[in-house]
Amino acid sequence: MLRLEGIDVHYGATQVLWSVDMRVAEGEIVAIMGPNGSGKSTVLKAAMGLKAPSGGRVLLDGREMQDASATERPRHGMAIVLERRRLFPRMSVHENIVLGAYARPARETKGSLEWVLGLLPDLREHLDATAGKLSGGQQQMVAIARGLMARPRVLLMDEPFLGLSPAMVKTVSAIMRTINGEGVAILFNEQDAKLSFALSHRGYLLESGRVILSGSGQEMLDHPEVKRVYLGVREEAAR
Amino acid sequence: MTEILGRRPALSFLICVGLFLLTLVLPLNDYVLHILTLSLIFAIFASGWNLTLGILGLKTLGHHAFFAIGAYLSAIAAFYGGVSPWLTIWVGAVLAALAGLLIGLPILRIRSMPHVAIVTLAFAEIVRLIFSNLKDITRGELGFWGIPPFDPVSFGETTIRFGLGNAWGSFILVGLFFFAVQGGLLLLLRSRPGLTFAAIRDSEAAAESLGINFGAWKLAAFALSAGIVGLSGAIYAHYVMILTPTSVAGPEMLITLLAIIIVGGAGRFFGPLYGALLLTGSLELLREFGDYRMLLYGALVIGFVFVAPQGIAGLKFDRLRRRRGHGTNESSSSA
Amino acid sequence: MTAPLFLEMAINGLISGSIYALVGSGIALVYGTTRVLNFAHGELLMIAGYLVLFFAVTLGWNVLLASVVTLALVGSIGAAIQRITIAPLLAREDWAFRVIAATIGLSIFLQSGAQIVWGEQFRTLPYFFDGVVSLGGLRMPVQRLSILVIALLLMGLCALVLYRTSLGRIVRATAQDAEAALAVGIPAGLVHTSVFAISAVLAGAGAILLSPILTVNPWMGVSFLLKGFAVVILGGLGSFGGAVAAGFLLGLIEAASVMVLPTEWRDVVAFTFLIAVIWVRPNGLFAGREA
Amino acid sequence: MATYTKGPVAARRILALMLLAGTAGTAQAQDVSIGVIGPMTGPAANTGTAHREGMELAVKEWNEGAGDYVSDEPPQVELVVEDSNSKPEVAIGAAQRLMTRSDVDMIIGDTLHSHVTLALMEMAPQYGVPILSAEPVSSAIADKVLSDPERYALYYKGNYNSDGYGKAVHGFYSWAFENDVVPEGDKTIAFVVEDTDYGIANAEKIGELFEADGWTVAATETTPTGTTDFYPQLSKLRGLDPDILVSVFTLANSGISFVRQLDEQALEASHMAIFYPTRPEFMEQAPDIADGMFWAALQFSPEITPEHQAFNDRIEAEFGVSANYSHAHAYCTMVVALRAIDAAGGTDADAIASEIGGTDYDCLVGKYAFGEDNTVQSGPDFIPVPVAQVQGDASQIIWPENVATAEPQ
Repeated sequence: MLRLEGIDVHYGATQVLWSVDMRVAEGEIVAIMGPNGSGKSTVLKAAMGLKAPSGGRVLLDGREMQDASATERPRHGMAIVLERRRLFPRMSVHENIVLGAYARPARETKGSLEWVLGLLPDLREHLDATAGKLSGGQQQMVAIARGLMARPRVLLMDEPFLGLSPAMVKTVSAIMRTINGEGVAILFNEQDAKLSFALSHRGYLLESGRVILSGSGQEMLDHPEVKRVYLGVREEAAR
Repeated sequence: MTEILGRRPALSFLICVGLFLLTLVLPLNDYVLHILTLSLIFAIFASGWNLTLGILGLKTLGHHAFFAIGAYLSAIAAFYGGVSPWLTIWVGAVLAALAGLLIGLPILRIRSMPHVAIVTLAFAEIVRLIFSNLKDITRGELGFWGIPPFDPVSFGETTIRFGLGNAWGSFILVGLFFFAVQGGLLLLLRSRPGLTFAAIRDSEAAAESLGINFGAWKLAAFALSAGIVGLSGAIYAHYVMILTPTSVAGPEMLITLLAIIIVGGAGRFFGPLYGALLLTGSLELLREFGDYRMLLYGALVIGFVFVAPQGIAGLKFDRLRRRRGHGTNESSSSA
Repeated sequence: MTAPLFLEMAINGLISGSIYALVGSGIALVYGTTRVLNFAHGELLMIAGYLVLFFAVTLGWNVLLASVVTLALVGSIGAAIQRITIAPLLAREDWAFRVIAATIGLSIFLQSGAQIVWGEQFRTLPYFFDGVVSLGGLRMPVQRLSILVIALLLMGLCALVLYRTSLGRIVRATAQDAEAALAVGIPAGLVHTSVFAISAVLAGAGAILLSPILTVNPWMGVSFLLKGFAVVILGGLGSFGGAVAAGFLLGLIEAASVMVLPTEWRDVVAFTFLIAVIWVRPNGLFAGREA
Repeated sequence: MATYTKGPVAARRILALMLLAGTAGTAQAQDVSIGVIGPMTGPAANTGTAHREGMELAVKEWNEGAGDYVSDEPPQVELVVEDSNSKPEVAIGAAQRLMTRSDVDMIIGDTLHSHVTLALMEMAPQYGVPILSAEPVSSAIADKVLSDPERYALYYKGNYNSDGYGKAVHGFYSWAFENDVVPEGDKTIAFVVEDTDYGIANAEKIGELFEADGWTVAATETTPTGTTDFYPQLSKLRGLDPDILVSVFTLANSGISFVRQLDEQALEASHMAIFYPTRPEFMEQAPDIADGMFWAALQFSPEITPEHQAFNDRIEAEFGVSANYSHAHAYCTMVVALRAIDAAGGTDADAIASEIGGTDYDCLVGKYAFGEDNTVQSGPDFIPVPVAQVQGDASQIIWPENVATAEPQ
């Protein structure tokens, strides 16, 4: 349902994405994997409209999104969880979450909040806490909750595991599966190949702003190139 | 650096000198010379301010304080100390530079643009009020009169006199000061320190990684800029021969100079000259409009900010670059 | 100094402080959300002063009605200034300085425009409230006390809007993280414009409260702008509460200065205090408590 | 090349324009041309406009045969008005323009400001043109003339020195103490004055005269021009409890606010207001709060002087505004200049200057005669500086006794 076709992005005179094609089908979890600076985050920002592409199209259910600004896209069923959570630090958790429903009609807010707290029950006890004072993992949950409040059909997640403890990574992965179980498609990015492709139905490998490989999660993990460069390097580094 | 100086700055400089010499043989009346002299004094002021504002990228709004310090302290030294203005103007300039160090220290530590703008503005207000309140010395708003003009200079038979009413001598003298300051700045900007300034403006992080000591450089540049502005104030004092705190350190001085820099081109080496000539000159022509003068002034500043943010000095330059297909990546960060 | 005189001095300080707080908190609100320093903020005071004069004196309306209409108009003028002169610059490079230059130009433009339209007649509004409160040795007209009370009420109301309404929520969200606000669908343009309107209303309220005791003239905004800026820096850039607190503090310092020194040193004391604070605490007196 | 020649080309164009402007001469249809420099724009433009109107009326009457001529063949006069914007350097530019473009024979200026006049008077020896200033009062100007009489031989000051008020205030209070109009108390005096040479010079002069009588100056508070909130100052003064309080402002609004706040604060001092009650707006807004207040100097009062009423009618017919003191003073200054030029029988600067010096002429506000310091003299025989009191809704002169229109209340 979400399609990126031939996306080019420039920062000033420098081109960072070169004709990127991607798609996310109904109910899918899709990973974008790639090294630092390969343009993963830019893909998500371009999809959300936070960064205007210099070429190509973003389609949601076949409808062109170019004319819809970032603030309108949540109305069409898209939401994003930004890198490093980006909560409103001096507001309460409750305020943060409710702001996620800004693009939706006010009468839905209550129902959405119940739905989100049902998915993330741990947040209930922190609703009055100041968002900036929570731990990184708790903040990530708030950020996800905020994204879900827009009742998205596709949720974009920018580096959802960045800076989390291994235990927290597990928790967040589990949450992502739960959300997906509710029918929300997810497009996320992550540097760790194993983590990326184990969690996702399908994945893309991005290098220097170009998609160089795509396939199902398992296919990607088994691909010799991924094994040699990404898994191999990681294993050596781990040793 | 080309972006600041334009290409072949030395040639531009020589053309300006040539034009100046040309005006000397024209039959100009005292009034036109008075206007040109004021323009050149403001052009020196603007060049000094431009050093921090445009070239160093520090958005200060209080340089009229240094103008007032240079003007008043040189005038006080000459009036009470009986010292020749040829010497006291340097006292004024050095003291203005010291004041620059004083106010430069806290604002360079902070760097955030609103802080720099507001703190320097407040500093200028303090300076204005102090000169206004020390009535025993400055006579306050009544005006500090009796400031001696520059001592006359004799070449054999001919004696050149300066100060108001001696339009020719004053114009030549201010012209010489202007070209000395511009020439000095030109040499400085093309030398190592000049390149450092540009580096600071273009990328603080990059310059830092090259091991350039920021604080000291910025402070030095700031003091130099304050000193040049102080010098222009001192020259002004011995030309006009009367000072009031409002006329040298009031808000209108800030606005006049800001307009000169914006219209001329902030950060462009020749910007101040163009701006000073155009604004001082055209506003004299617009005198007939009386009340509408300041209205046009405001509109002019807004217009230039929108239409030609690089000022007159940047006009052709940009167009040419665009034609060659280069992207624009000038100007610095904004905090 | 006798106790009533001391108290009177404190009240005088709080009264001028309340106006600094009104002006400063508006500037802080705009800076906090949009990172814009509006040098034409003082002219909003001036325009409000002339509008209220026009409605209340020229047309002879009831003061309350005149004030409400004035505030509505000034709010719209503030919004229009943001839309027309500031918003188009935000997308450009080096915008922060360009906004300063453009708003300085606008400020001159409005001042001389006002001078052409209304002349340089210095005018004053009649008192809204009669009577003098006399307590022991202390004498204070009701009109002046009302400035303090109404200013406090207005700032309280503004805080209520900021912290208890959905408009306030999106304003604070934009102030705390503009991109995240955009990502949840909060339209930044709307927020910026409404913040300008609110700050214009605060400045306008200051002008209305002052107009019976200060002259309305084309240049009246200049000194308040400088004081407003000082208050914003003292309070910690962009902090609404900090600006309010710093406004009252500055008013008290000035009143104390007049008691001890001749009047002409008052502003020297105020601005020297500002620079001294910047030397010691670059982030202001109440740093870390933004909108 | 094209990248940098733009600027010099632009500069050359401006230069050409300026040359054009500089040489475009004005056709001289008149015999004599007088330049006027005053604050036509800026905060003092109201007063500058009054000056212009007063002078235009004088010139109009002169050219239309209604003037008070000296010779049988008075010259036709052209008036050129330039703006000083209340700034010395602007006024100097204006003077140079008047000399080089309009080729004027005489300059009247500055019409209002002492600090502008201090700069402008330098133009007299520089260009050999007679200069007569109108309303400025600062004694510093006269001191400057006395310091080098030869250099400033062409300069005359068309108003009395700032000690004129000082002498009047001091003289009035000496009389008032003797006649028990005002109690002397413990001899302390305080000032609230605007931060101009006008306010400060007056405070200094009055302070000096009282100190010589054994008084103490308790405080001198100077406030920026246009100030209308005097609470901090008044609170302080209430603590100091002076016997006499002198206030000097040029703007009526400052005065109205001051008087009103004084009333609210209920200070016990005897209040003497200087200059601002002259403004018509003051009496319109202040009567009930100002009742009983003393003030100096009631020099223009259409209500009680028929001659002033007649002048007021002429101004009203010509410009549609009521006349104030500035109209009258400017009118008289211009008449003094016109008569001097007429008497000189030509445009020779020295002749005009010596005729100004020899002026002995009764005009609306008193008799114009210049002293050794080239300054108009004040006092009962020249321009009187009377003290008035607000009584009911009008002001009455109460001192000196020979011109008093009412008893003090």
